Amino acid sequence: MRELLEVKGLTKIYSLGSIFSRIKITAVEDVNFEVMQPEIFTLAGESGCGKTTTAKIILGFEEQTSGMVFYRGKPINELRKKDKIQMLREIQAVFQNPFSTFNPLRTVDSYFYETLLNLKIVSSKKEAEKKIEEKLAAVGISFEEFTQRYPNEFSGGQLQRLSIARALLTDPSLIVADEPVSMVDASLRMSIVNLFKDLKEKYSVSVIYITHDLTTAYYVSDRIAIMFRGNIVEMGPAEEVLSNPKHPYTQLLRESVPEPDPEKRWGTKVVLADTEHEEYLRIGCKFAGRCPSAMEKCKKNNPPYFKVNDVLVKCFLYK
Amino acid sequence: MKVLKDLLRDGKFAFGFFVLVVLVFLAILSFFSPYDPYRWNVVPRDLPPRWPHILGTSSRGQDVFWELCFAVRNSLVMSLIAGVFSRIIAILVGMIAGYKGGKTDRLLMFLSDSFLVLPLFLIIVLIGSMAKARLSLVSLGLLLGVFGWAWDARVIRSQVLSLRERDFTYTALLSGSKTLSLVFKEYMPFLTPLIFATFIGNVSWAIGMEITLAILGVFRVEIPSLGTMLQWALNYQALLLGYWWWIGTPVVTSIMLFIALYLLSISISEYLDPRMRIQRIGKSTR
Amino acid sequence: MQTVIETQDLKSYYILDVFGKEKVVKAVDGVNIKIHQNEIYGIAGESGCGKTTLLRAIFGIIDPPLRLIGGKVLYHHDGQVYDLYALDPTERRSLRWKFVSYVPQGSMSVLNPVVKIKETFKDFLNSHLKGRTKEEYYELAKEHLKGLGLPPTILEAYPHQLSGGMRQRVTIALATLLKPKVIIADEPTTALDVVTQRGVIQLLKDIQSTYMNTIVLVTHDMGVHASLSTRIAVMYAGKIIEEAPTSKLFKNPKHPYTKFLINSLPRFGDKSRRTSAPGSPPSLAALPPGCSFHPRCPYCFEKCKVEVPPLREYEPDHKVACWLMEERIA
Amino acid sequence: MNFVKRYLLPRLIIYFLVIFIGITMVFVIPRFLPTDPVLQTIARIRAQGAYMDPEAMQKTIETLQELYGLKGSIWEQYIKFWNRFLRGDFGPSYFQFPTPVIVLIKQSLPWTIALLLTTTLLSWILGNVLGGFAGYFSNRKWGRVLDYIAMIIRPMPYYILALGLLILLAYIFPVFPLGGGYRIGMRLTFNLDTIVTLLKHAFLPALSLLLIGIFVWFQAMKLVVQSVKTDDFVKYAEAGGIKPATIARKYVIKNAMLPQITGLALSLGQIFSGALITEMVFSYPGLGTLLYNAIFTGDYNLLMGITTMSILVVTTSILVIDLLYPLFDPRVRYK
Amino acid sequence: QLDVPRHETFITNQLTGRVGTPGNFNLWVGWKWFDRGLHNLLLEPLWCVEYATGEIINALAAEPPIYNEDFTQLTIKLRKGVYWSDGVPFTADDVVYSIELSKNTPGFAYNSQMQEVKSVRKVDDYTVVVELNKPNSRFHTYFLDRWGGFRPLPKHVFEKVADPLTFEFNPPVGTGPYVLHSYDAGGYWTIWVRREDWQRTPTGMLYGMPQPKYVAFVTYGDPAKQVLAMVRHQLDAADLTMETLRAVLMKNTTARAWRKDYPWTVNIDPCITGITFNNMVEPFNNKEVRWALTLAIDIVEYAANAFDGAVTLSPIHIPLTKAYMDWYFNKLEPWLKEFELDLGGGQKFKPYDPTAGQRLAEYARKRGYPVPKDPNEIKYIFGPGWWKYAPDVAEKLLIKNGFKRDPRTRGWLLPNGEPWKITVYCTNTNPAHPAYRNAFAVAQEWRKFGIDVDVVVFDQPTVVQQGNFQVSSDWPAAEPWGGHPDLYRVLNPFHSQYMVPIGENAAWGNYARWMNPKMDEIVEKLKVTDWNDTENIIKLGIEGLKLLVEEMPSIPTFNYPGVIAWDEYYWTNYPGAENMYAQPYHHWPNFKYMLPFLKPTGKK
Ligand SMILES: Nc1ncnc2c1ncn2[C@@H]1O[C@H](COP(=O)(O)OP(=O)(O)OP(=O)(O)O)[C@@H](O)[C@H]1O
Ligand SMILES: Nc1ncnc2c1ncn2[C@@H]1O[C@H](COP(=O)(O)OP(=O)(O)OP(=O)(O)O)[C@@H](O)[C@H]1O
Ligand SMILES: [Mg+2]
Ligand SMILES: [Mg+2]
Repeated sequence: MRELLEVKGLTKIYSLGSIFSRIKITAVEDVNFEVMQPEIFTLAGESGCGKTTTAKIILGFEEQTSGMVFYRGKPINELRKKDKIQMLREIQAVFQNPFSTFNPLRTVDSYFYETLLNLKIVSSKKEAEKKIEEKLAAVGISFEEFTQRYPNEFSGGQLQRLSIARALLTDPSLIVADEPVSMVDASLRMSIVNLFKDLKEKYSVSVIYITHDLTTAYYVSDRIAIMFRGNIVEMGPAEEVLSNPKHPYTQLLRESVPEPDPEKRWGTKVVLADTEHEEYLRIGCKFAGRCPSAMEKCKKNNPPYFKVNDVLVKCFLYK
Repeated sequence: MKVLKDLLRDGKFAFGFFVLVVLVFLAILSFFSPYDPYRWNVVPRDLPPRWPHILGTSSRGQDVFWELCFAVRNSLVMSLIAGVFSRIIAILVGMIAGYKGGKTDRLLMFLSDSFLVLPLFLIIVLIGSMAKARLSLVSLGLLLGVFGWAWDARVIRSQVLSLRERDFTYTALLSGSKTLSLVFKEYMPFLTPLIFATFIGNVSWAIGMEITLAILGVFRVEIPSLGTMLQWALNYQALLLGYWWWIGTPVVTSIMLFIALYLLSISISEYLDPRMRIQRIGKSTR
Repeated sequence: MQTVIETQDLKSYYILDVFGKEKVVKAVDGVNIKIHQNEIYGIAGESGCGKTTLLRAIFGIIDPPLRLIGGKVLYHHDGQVYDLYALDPTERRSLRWKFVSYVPQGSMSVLNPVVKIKETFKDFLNSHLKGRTKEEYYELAKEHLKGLGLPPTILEAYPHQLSGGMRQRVTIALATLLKPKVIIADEPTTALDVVTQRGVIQLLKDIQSTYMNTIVLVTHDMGVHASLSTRIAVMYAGKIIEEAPTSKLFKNPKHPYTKFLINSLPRFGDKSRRTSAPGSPPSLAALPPGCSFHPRCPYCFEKCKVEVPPLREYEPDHKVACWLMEERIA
Repeated sequence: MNFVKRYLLPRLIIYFLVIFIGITMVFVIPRFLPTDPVLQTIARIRAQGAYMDPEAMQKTIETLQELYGLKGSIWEQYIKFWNRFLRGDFGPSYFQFPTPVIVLIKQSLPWTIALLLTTTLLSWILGNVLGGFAGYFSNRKWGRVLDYIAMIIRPMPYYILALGLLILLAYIFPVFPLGGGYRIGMRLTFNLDTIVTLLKHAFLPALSLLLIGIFVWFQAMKLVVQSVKTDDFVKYAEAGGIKPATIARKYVIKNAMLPQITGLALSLGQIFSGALITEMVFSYPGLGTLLYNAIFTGDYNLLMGITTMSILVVTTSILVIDLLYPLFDPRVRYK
Repeated sequence: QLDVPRHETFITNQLTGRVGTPGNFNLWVGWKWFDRGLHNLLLEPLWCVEYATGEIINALAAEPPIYNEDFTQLTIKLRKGVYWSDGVPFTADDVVYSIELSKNTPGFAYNSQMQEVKSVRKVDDYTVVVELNKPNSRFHTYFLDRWGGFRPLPKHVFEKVADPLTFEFNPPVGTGPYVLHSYDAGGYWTIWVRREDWQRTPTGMLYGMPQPKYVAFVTYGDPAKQVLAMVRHQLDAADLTMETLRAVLMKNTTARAWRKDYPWTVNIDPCITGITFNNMVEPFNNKEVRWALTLAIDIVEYAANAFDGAVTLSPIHIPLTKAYMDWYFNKLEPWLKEFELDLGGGQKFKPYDPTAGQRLAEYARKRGYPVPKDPNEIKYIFGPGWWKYAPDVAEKLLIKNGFKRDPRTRGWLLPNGEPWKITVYCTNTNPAHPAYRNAFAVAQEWRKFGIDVDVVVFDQPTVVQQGNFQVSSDWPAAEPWGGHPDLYRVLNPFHSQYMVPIGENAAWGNYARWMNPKMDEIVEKLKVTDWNDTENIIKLGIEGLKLLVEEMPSIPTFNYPGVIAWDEYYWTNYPGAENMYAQPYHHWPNFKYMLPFLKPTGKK
C-alpha cells in the first residue's frame, strides 16, 4: 500500500453577503488526511460541512486558501500543469447533484464520447461505443436507453449511475465520488458499492467516497473521516469509528442512522442548527452549541487532535 | 436537412423561413435588374403599382420593385455583417470575461465599459469623415460591428458568470474539454436565445444607424438600401403626396425582415432547448 | 379505515419524439392503490421505476411530455369523491394544499430565491384562504412554524441563507400549512445527512400524529421506511409489485425483487458481501414481455415470460404480483 | 475591509478610469473632425448671404479663435479644460457665443429629463410587466396578441411611427397639438391650465417613445421569462396552487428582473443624449437637438458639456447597479 | 394652440430652426437666429436691397451713400422722425456709437470691417461722416441689409452695458415696426407685437401700417409638419420644399405659392446655383475639360432630376431675375449666341442653346403641368436658354486633351490611363436644398456620359472652403446684391490677391480657386467706379460675365428656386409673381416692408 493522495493543512475560506453584511465561512479548516492505494476512504458528516469543497479542491476546481494537496508525493497542481490529460485520466469524479451534473441542453452521451476522445483513451467512435457499453453495464443501464437522450429524460438515480459510468471510462486510479448513490435504491446501491469494492480489489483503484449513508460506508470503506463544520472531528478505520464512535458528533451521527428494522425506532429528539453560519462563527469547538457533554473550554478553545487507538479525535473529552 | 425539416414543422419557423427566402430571392434577383440602381429617370415618375412596375415608380424615376431588390441585398449584407461581427466580439469577450474572471474579466469589462460610454455618434461621424464618406457596405457593417458589442458582451458575461458555477462545467472539465470548446459547447446553447435576441436588436440598430449615417452624409445615400430607400421617400414627401407604394415598400419590408428574424430566433431557440422542444411536440400531437 | 386517495388502473406515459420516432416510456403502467386515512404510505422501488411519476400523476401535475393515458385518480374529501382528471383547473387548484399537498423531489431548490421565506408562506396562504391582511398571514405562518418546533426567525431569511435541512423542513412546513388530508413527499431526505434526516423525519412523524392525516412517502432509504411508514408499496418498472404493512414487508418480503431489496441492506457490524438483484433495471421504453422482472429473476419460469402477473392479496393486507405466489396457492 | 480592498477599490479605479478615458476621447475626437467651430460660425453667418470681404474674414477668424480659447496647442487646451471642468465650468458655447454651456444645458435639461425619465421608466415598467405576464401566460390569447403587436411595432422605424402618430392624432383627429412644449404665446405660470397644457403637449412624444420602449423591453423580458418559468420554484408554486397572477408577478417576473435592471441603468444614462428624432418630429425642446447641433457646428465646449454629463451618468449607473445587485438578488456575491 | 388672437396674427415658420439662445437678442455678437424677427421686424438697416423691384430701399438712411472723389470719405444722411421702440429718438449719435463700438470690440459683428474706419463723426443729428483709412467705394455695403448687414444699435441702451459681448439685449429695443411680445424659453417660437407708434419707423413712413397686430415665428421642425400646420391654417407663410409645397397645394385649397401654377417657385431670388470645379486640381484646371463637362449635361433632364423642372435656367454666373434679365442678360444674349469653342483641327462649336427654356417647358407639359404658350413668358419662367447638350462635342474636347474611353466599358479614362472618377461634394445635408439636388443631378448626367461619379453629402463646408474637393455643388459664384446692378460682390472674390494654396481658406464666392489677370483688371476698375454710376458698372459687369463664360470655372445652372407657400385663409394680397411689389420671403429683412400690404380676410 502506497500513499496516493495526501491532503495537508487544507483551508478554504468563503466570504458571503453584501456590502452591508459580510460573513466569512471557513468551509474547510486545516484538514489533513491521506488516501492509500488502494483504499476506499469515506468522508461523512453533516450537510454543508465542507465535504464537497474538499473534493473540489482536490479536483482543482476550487482554489484553497491555504494548504497543499499531494498526489503520489508531488503537489497536485504542478502535476496538472505538466500533464493535464494524464491527471484527468488518473483522477475522475462523480458529483453530488445528479440533476446538474450534465448540461440540460446537451445529450448525456456526448460527455461520454468527449471523455474518451479528449483524453485520447480511444481513437475511434466504434471503440468508444464498446467501452461505453461496458461501463454502462456495470451501473445497470443499457446502451439503447442512453443514446441521444437529454438529462431531464432520466430519473435522478439513473443520472447518478450515468455519472459514475462516465467517471469509470478512463479507468482512473482515484475516484472522488461525492454522494454517488444518494438517489439509488438499496439493491442498486449495493451493486455500485460492490463495484467500487471490486475496482479496489482487482485494479487497485482508490475511492474517496463522500456519503451520508453510513451503512454503506461501513460496508465498503477502509477508513472514514467524519467532518463537522469544516473540520475533521474523527478519523480512523471505518469499523472502529462506526461501531465505536468517540466524538459526540460521531455518536449523534451513528445513533441517527435509521435501522431498516421496523422494530427499532429512535428515542430522543435531535436538535438541529437553524443556519450554518452561527456554527461557523464559533471560536471553540463548532459542535459545542449542541454537544450534550460540552465544557467551558470547548466554547473558548479549538480542541486539538487526540489519538485513541487508531483513531484521531478532535475533542477535549479524550485529552 | 433533417434539422431543417424538423424546424419547418413549426409554423413560426416556416413563416420566418419563407419570408427570408423571399428576401434572399429578391436580393438575388437584383443581379438581373434591367435598371442601374444608380441611374434616375429611367422610368416615368410617380406611377402607382401597375404592370410592369409592380411596386410603382418613385419621384426619382426609378422602379420601386427593382430598387427594393438592391436595397434588400445591400441591407442584408450590411446588417448581417454588423450583426455577425459584433456578435462574434460580444460572444468572445462576454464568454471569456465571464469564464476566466479575475484580471481578464476586469480588463475586458473595462474595455467594454469604455465602449459603452463613448459617444458613438461622434465617433462614427469622425471615422466617417476621415474615410471621406467612402465607406463601403462591408466596411460600414464592420464599423457598426465594432461599436455594437459592448452591451451585449456584458449581458453574455453575466450569464456565463452564473453558468460557470453549475456542476456541468466540472463534468466538462473532467471530460477533458479545453476552454474554448467548453465555453462554446456548454454555455452556447444557453446563450443562443439571448444571442439571437441581441442579434435582432443589433441588426435593427445597424439598419437604423445606416439611415442616420446616410442622412448625415457619412454613408452614401445613393447606395440603395432599406434605409436610404426610406430616406429618399421621406425626402420626397412620399407620405404626404400619397405615394404610399414608395414609402410603404421599405417600411413593410424591414418590418417583415424583423418579424422573420424574430420568429426564426424563437423557433430555433425552442428547438435547441430540449425541454421546450418536447413541450412543443407534446402540444402539437395532443 | 377510510380511503382518501385511490387510483384505478392509472397509466401515465412519457411520450417522446426522438428524431421523428415516437418513443413511449411507460413510467406508470396500471397502478391500483388505495391510500387510507391516518397512515404513512411508503413507496419504495428501484430508481427510475416511476415513483416520482406516480406521485405527479396522483397530485395532478402532468405536463408534456408526460401524459395521462388512462385510469383515474379519486380523491375522497368531505364525504365526496372527486375524479381528479375530470375537474377543471380551478377546482383542481382549490383542492391542492387544502386536501393534498406535495413536497417534490429535490425540494431544496424549490423556494423562490429572491423573496424571504415569509413571502412564500404568505403566497401559499393567500392563494387558499381569503380576505386576511398581510400581518395575519405572517402571524399564521409563525404559529404554524412554532407548532412544528421550527424557529420562526427563518421567516425573515432568504432561502440561500438556510441550511439544506432547514430548507427541506420549510417545504414540509409549507406542505402542512393548511393541514391537508394528504401530504405527498418525494424523497424529502435525500441529500441530507442522517442527523438532519432524523430531524426532518421526526417532523413528518409529528405532523402525522398531530393532524392524523396521511403521508405518502417515497424514499430509497429502507431505514427511513422502516422507522416511518405504516404500509409500503414496492414499485418495479411502472407497476406496484408488492404492498404490505411495514413489519410484514420487512419480515417476510414475497416478491423476489423485494427480497433482493431487503436483503441487500448493509448493516453495522456485518461486512459480509451483499448481493443485489442481478442484471440491470429494464428500460421503461422497452419492457420485456410478461413479468418485467423475469429477466433478472432467479425463480423465473415460462409463464413469467409471457403473462403479466396481477397484483393479488395473498395474505391479509399483503398484495404481491408474482406468478410464484400463484403457483404456491395452486 | 477586505471587500473595500478587493472589490470596491478596483471597481472605483475602473470607474474613474472609464470616465477619464471617455472624457478625454470626447475632448480629442471633435478636434480631429474637419469641423472648425470658427469657420462654422462664419459659414453660418454668411450662409444666407451676409457679405464679408475676403480680407476681413481672416481677421475675424483670428479674433474668434482668441475669444473661443482655441489658440495654443491641444495640450494647453486640454489642461485648461480639466482646470475648468473640475470647477464645474464648461466655458462658453462657441456657436451660441457667448452663452455659457451650462446655461444652454439648463434650458433643455428639464424638458429632456421630464420626458425621457418618465417614458424610460414607464416603458421599462410596463414593458417588463407585460412581457412577464405575456411570457408566463404565453398560450393565452391576449399574450399572443401582445406578442404580435410587439413584433410589428418594435421594428418600425421610429421616425415613421412618430410621424404616423402625429398625423393620426394631431392632424386627422386633431386631439393633440402638432408640437412644441406648450402653446405658442403662452406664459408659463404655475396653474392647472399650465399643467394640462404641458401634459397635452408631452402626450404624443411620450406615446411614441413609450410604444417603442415598451415593446423593446417586452420582447427582452418575454425571452428571460421563457427560461425562468421552467425553473423548479415556479413549478413548485404552480403545484402549490398559488394564484397564477401571483406566480407571474412574484416568482417569474421578480426573478427575471436582474438583466432588465442593468438595462435600465444604461438607458437612464442615455437620457442625457436626448431624443433627437422625437424632438425633431414633435418640435419638443430638449438636449437632442442641442447635441446634434454641437456636433455639426464643432461646438466643442457644448459637446463636452453634454457628453460629459452622459458619460458620468452612464458610468455611475453601471457602478451603482453593480453595487446594488445584491439588493435585487440576495444570492449575488462579489467575487 | 395660440395664445394671441389668431385672426390678428401672422404665423410663419422659422427658417433657421430652433433658437439656441432664446433669451438673447444681441444679434451683434455671434449667431443669433436673425430671422426669428430680429432683422425682419425689430431692426431697420440703413439701406435694404429689394430684388423684386430691383431697387435699394433707403430705410434708416434718407438717401443713397455719398462718397468723396477718392472714396476715402462716406457721408450718410439719416431719416428724420424715427424713434427707438422705447421712445428715444434715433439720431446720428446712434450710428456713430455703433460704428465705434464695433470697431473697438473684438468679437463684435463687423469688428474687422470697421477697422477700415479712421474716424466717424456726426455732422448734425441726421448726418454722419465716416473717414476711411484707404479708399473703398463699397464701404457702405456693410450697412446694406441683404440677409445681413451692420444695423445701428441703440446707443442709450448699450452705453450702460459693461460687457457688450455678454449683454443679452433683453427686452430688445429697435427701430422696426414690431417689438417683442413673448418667446419660448425652449426656442421654438417668438411672438412680436406691432408698435403703437409704428408711424415712427421707416416701415411705417414708407409703406404704412403693417397689418398683422402680431407676428409669430414658429419652428415646426420637420418639413412635413409645416404641411400639416398649413393645412390646418396654423401657419400663414412657410418656406417649403418642392414636394411639401405640392402636398400643401393638394390639401389646402386656400394655399398658394409665389406663382399660382407650376412651376410655383420663386425665381427672383438673387442667388445662382450650380456646380463648382476646383480649378487647382487636375484635370479641372483645364478650361476645355470644364467645358466638356458642361456640354455633357442635358440641362432639361438635369432640371427634371433636380426639381422636376420647376426652375429658371441661367447660363451665366448671375441669377436671371427680372432685374438681371434687363440689366445684363438681354445685353449679353447676342454675344452668347455667337460665342464659339475651339475643338481643335479648325473645328468650332457654338455651345449656346437658345431653346433650352422652351425644351424645359416642353418637359413640364409632358408631365401634365399647365404651361403658358407665350415664348416670352416661358423665357421669364423657365429661363431663356442654356448650354447645348452635346456629348459628342464634349467627347471631342476630352479626346483632344488626351482622355480616352475604355473600349470595353465605354467609361472615361484619364490621360494617364486611370479610370476617371469624380467625387461631387455637397456640404448641405438638407435634401430639399438646391446644393443637394444639383449634386445628384450632375452626377446623373456625368454618369450617363461615362464617368464614375460619387456624391458625398457632408455638413462640413470647411472641406470645400479649404479646397479638399474636386467638384462641389456650392454656389458657382457669389450672389449679387439683387437690388443693384453692381457686380462687385460677384467678381471681387475672383481677384488673384485672395488666392491661397489648398489647405487654406479660399475667398467665399471663389471656392473654385480660379483666377485670371483679366478679372483682376475688371475688379480694379470696378473698385473705382462709383456705386451710383450704373452705366459703367454694367459695362464692367458684362465684361466679367463674359470672361466667366469663356473660362467656365464653375457651371451656373439655375436661379435659386425658392419655394414659398402662403395660406390665404386669414391674409391675402401676398407679393406673388403676378404682383411683385416686394420680395416674398418672411425670413428676409424686407418682411417688414411686405406686411403693410397684406389684407386680412376677416375670418375669425
Ligand atoms: N462557492 C461558494 N461560495 C461561498 N460559500 C460556499 C461556496 N461553496 C460552498 N460554500 C459554503 O461552504 C460550506 C461547505 O459547503 P460544501 O458544499 O463543501 O458542503 P458539503 O459537506 O458538501 O455539504 P452537503 O452534504 O450538503 O453536500 C457551506 O456552508 C456552503 O454554504
Ligand atoms: N421528462 C422525461 N422524459 C422522458 N422520460 C422520462 C422523463 N422523466 C422521467 N422519465 C423516465 O421515466 C421513468 C420514471 O421516472 P421517475 O422520475 O418517475 O423515476 P423515480 O422512480 O422517481 O426514480 P428516482 O428514484 O431515481 O427518482 C425513468 O425511466 C425516466 O427515465
Ligand atoms: Mg456536498
Ligand atoms: Mg424520483
